[in-house]
Amino acid sequence: MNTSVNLGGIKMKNPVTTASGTFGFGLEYQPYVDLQRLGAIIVKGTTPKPRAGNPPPRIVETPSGMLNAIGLQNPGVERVAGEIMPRLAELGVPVIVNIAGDTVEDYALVARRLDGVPGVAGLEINISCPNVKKGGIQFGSDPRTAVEVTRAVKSVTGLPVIVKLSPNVTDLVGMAEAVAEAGADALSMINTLLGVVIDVDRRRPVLGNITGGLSGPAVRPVAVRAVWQVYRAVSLPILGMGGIMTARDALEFILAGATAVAVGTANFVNPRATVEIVEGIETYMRENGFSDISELVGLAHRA
Amino acid sequence: MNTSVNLGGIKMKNPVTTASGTFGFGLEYQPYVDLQRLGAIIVKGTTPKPRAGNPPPRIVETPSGMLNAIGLQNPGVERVAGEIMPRLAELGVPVIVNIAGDTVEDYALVARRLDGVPGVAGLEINISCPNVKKGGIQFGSDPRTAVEVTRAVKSVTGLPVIVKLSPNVTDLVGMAEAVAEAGADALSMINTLLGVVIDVDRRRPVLGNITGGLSGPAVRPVAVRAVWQVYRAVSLPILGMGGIMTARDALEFILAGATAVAVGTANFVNPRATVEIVEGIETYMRENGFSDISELVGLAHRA
Amino acid sequence: MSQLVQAEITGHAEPVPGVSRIEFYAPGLARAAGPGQFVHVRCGEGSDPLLRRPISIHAVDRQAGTVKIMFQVVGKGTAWLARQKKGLLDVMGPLGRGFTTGQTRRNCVVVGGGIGAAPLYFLLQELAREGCARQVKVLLGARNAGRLLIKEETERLGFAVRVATDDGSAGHGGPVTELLSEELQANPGFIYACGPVPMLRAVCGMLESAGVPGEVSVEERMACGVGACLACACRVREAAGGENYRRTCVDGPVFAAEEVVW
Amino acid sequence: MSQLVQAEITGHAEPVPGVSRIEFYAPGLARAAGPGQFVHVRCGEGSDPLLRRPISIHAVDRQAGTVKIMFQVVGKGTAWLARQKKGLLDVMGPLGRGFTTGQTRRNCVVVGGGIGAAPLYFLLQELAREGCARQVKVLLGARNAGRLLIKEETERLGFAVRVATDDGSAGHGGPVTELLSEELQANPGFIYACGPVPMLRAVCGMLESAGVPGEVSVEERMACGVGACLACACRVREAAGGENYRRTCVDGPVFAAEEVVW
Ligand SMILES: Cc1cc2nc3c(=O)[nH]c(=O)nc-3n(C[C@H](O)[C@H](O)[C@H](O)COP(=O)(O)OP(=O)(O)OC[C@H]3O[C@@H](n4cnc5c(N)ncnc54)[C@H](O)[C@@H]3O)c2cc1C
Ligand SMILES: Cc1cc2nc3c(=O)[nH]c(=O)nc-3n(C[C@H](O)[C@H](O)[C@H](O)COP(=O)(O)OP(=O)(O)OC[C@H]3O[C@@H](n4cnc5c(N)ncnc54)[C@H](O)[C@@H]3O)c2cc1C
Ligand SMILES: Cc1cc2nc3c(=O)[nH]c(=O)nc-3n(C[C@H](O)[C@H](O)[C@H](O)COP(=O)(O)O)c2cc1C
Ligand SMILES: Cc1cc2nc3c(=O)[nH]c(=O)nc-3n(C[C@H](O)[C@H](O)[C@H](O)COP(=O)(O)O)c2cc1C
Ligand code: FES
Ligand code: FES
Repeated sequence: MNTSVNLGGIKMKNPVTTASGTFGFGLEYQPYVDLQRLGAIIVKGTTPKPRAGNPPPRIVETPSGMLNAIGLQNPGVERVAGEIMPRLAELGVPVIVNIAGDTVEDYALVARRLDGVPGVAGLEINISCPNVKKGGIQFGSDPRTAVEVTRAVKSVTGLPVIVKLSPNVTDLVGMAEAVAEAGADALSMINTLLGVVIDVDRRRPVLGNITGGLSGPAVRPVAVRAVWQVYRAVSLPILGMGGIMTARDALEFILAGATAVAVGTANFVNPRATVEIVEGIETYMRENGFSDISELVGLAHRA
Repeated sequence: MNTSVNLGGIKMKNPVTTASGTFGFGLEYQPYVDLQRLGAIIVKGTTPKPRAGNPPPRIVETPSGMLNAIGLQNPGVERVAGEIMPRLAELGVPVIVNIAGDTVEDYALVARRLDGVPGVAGLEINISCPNVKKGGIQFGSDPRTAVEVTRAVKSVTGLPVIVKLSPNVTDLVGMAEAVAEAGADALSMINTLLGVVIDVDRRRPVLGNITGGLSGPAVRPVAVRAVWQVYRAVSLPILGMGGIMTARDALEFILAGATAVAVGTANFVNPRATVEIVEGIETYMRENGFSDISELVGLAHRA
Repeated sequence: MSQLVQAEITGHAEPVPGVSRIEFYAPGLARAAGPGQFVHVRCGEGSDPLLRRPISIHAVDRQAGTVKIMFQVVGKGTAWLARQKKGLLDVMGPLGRGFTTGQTRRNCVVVGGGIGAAPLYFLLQELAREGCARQVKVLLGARNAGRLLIKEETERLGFAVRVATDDGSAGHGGPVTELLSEELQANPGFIYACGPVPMLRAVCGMLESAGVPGEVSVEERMACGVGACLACACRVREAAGGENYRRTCVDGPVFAAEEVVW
Repeated sequence: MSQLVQAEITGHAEPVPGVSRIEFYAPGLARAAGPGQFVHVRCGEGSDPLLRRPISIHAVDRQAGTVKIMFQVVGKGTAWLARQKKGLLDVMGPLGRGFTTGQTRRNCVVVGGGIGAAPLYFLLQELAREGCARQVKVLLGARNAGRLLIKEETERLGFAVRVATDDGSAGHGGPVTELLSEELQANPGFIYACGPVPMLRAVCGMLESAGVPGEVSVEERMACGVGACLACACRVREAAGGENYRRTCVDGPVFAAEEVVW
């Protein structure tokens, strides 16, 4: 049985990775999961300089989901490249670094610094973080800047580049086509949906940042729809995510057209979710007579 | 204690109404609710001609939500105006008719036919139904056509016109500003989010229509965010909806800036939801020392 | 008229593994209910699962004021329901159009497949009350002998029961439709059927060929259960010609066999 | 090291209305746990509620292999938890940095307000084990006499307990911080505190004025509980100067009193 996939040049032994920002730098989850069972690890969004992040409260639970407004707290690319990657590289699992910034130059700077760092197998460009005022959101909703960022990153790195799309747009397919044209090697979707929760007793928004990003099972139908639509229009491999809790959820994305899947919020609920999903996909393939995972990718369009 | 509100010219004795498509023509819920307790009743989307709707399955449950793809099944404006409105008018509750169509002319035609029909207190223009192939979605995501529809309807009716916005857009505020400029008397938000669910056993989308609209508590944070943002930018009254199950949920919308709220999916779970929300808002006002509901509208921006 | 009640659970059983039977106290509902109607049950307190689940009324005891439902655990809603052994159940009902009984339908065959037997027992209670147990043939199908439902109770009501199992472990070895085939030879006046879609499709086909009228209870995903949301569309042939969608929750769940477009 | 276990519930009590105490069997967890650490508990099977709930370890019995938690029902997660009287509990732990005990901290005062008493009982178990019950003063605050927690158990461990209630129905009438004020006159060596934010803020202010070191257990909304998501930011003063966010789940929940920026 073959479960290995090629995500735009990143070779994964199975299609399961972790969603950026939900799995730290991986090592936090070592007491619960054998990290070597993962297809890849995507680490927290990294910016040129360290960032302190947003004032708390940073999260609030919502029906079958949660809002987060972490605000891209991270130690900066220097420490990621110099201190964290050497430890992660030892695992022998492909590491994909999620990169973010306030300007096109920021993205290019982080990408350049990570080029050639041992263990880094690819970059995921977060043009869609809804929690950073100056940055993300504009890049993520305007195809022109998305194209600019993609080009800038591609021009300074030899690594495979995945562009992560925001669902908070009118024309997701148009955005996908634009960044594909600009040279992206793969697309990942979805980032979080913009949301607000009001505390009815205090009569104020709960989050320090007011708005936050909605993730978890609540958004899964929206995420599967994104994969479904983009798969029909764009030939790049897709990394699907958004509310995946179980192997069956992951299979929804794969059948809709995702080559690989990322597990995010589920890690908080079940720290073993990633590995259980790897195993569940294998069981499904065995029970349903599939010998290669590639047979399943996009099958719901054809079956 | 005053709970009455004025929604762009529609006088409601309290801020609670029903979301279009979830309460039929109202009479279906008579065994469970005293319809006269409602601030208004918004009925099913109405088109020029009768429509058969989409093939089943038309709904699928999702985590804390549901997808629907009813496909605007309705008896057509003639029967609504001629047979249904006379029965509804007897209730003495303001009825708002939700109108839809495939072309700008369709909207104008339905609006004109309903002008002067006894009992009709206002129109809600559905420019955002995600389940009708030719219609809705384009109007709802392109400000120019949204403006055109709004103008066309306004020019043929003396009734207050509420324009219902889609959350499936990049720039909701821009859309709100555009239709406000075009003469809308109020804005309602949100319609459903576009989603897909795949049946992993059959390896096919569950819905006959493939895509459907996500509603229910899952979308509430997205809906509250929409109200929050539009309230800051546009001075029109807002009818808020999306996942309201309880009075506390309704108050989130009011505190975020909604003048009135609509209850949709909650009716399916608790057919008495609307009336319980009316009562719960009154209790909240009493316990927290508010004597007029207008003090609460948008309070989370100021408190 | 349909009611929304918080009904106390008064009994709980697991007649076969994976199938639960719950009895609850709801005298108004018991009085109003007819065979083939259903209740719409809230399954859980939070918002996952969210929607109510439609479950047919399995039996009523109007004297005691109790109602029984019998259901198979297939997903999270029914799994939750099966765990409720006491306390209150949030129930709406009776809902829908049930089976029509009466003088002209006494010489009939009642066919149930699997959990489809659930609503038929209430029908048989009524038929027994109308005093025609002797004229009615009851055919019950199941995967195997261990999964047969309502056989003993039905016999206790005075009906003759014929059984079919897929594996032949009880009665006829094969689908229950093969028994119906035989019974159709005897020119019955009416057929009542409930069961999985392939079985109902086959039954409707057989009735059409044989020219025998009947009623079938169909299932469709529901939201409101009261005719308001148009979720539960069932495609039917209109008497006036042409096809149309009808609402399973108020125009069904029981339809005339010749109406349903499979 | 932290573990993920399906732990069998072995006991359940409601010491005061609206507060539950659950005991579960998790020998590895009991062995590894230190006072002030917490467990991260799944509350429900579906996705609503979704996230785990952090609850401090209230007591451990390493011999018996059992762990106790004690919590107030405030929302849907704790409401679900309070209903679990048997079966398995999905628990991660022990998590976080707890209280530091040892030689230099024996002449100490332990201050708890309301449900904040929960983790302090485990601390007191440890202090008793270290043999310094006689040197420690325990101050417990509550709304009224009927809502006092851990008083008897603490006395049974050999500690002297002073009580404050808001309504004066037991002990001192007024906030527990007034008792702390008095105790600070006696120049204690160290203060441990847990309770609502206003109390902790006041305690930290008093310690600063008095120049007495101490540790407080703080609460912040958590997602992962293991340091991965950065949700649980607590603003602290860095020793090197300046302020920064630290993760309550791994750098806390117990912080030095002088660190926390309120
Ligand atoms: C009128 C009517 C009467 C019924 N009577 C019975 C009965 O007496 N005994 C019994 O065991 N079952 C009966 N069913 C089927 C029963 O409603 C489903 O098995 C149940 O809803 C499954 O819920 P779940 O959460 O366990 O499964 P899930 O698959 O998790 O449910 C997901 C969603 O799909 C819907 N759904 C799933 N299966 C069905 C189905 N077969 N029909 C309609 N909706 C479905 C659920 O209601 C829910 O909204 C009846 C259905 C209808 C429409
Ligand atoms: C390290 C730590 C230890 C704790 N120990 C205890 C204890 O021993 N006993 C006890 O009664 N309570 C304790 N709490 C508080 C407890 O976690 C909350 O009361 C509980 O999460 C509320 O969940 P709910 O679903 O009932 O409430 P809801 O208000 O419905 O919860 C909604 C969300 O907010 C979070 N939340 C709500 N209140 C708090 C809070 N005070 N702190 C952190 N998150 C919160 C929930 O975890 C959940 O994600 C502790 C909190 C932390 C951080
Ligand atoms: C706490 C948290 C932090 C996140 N941080 C990032 C981030 O730094 N960069 C990024 O691209 N996405 C970030 N995301 C988005 C996730 O990677 C993912 O796209 C989203 O959560 C949907 O997946 P899920 O529903 O499985 O969580 C974050 C999500 C959460 C919940
Ligand atoms: C079954 C169903 C049918 C709907 N039909 C319509 C419709 O005809 N016209 C319309 O504008 N919105 C329609 N909607 C959208 C609702 O009016 C509402 O905007 C949405 O469901 C969000 O609110 P809720 O989460 O409270 O249901 C429909 C929603 C549902 C669930
Ligand atoms: S379920 Fe709503 S119309 Fe039938
Ligand atoms: S809860 Fe995730 S870092 Fe603390």
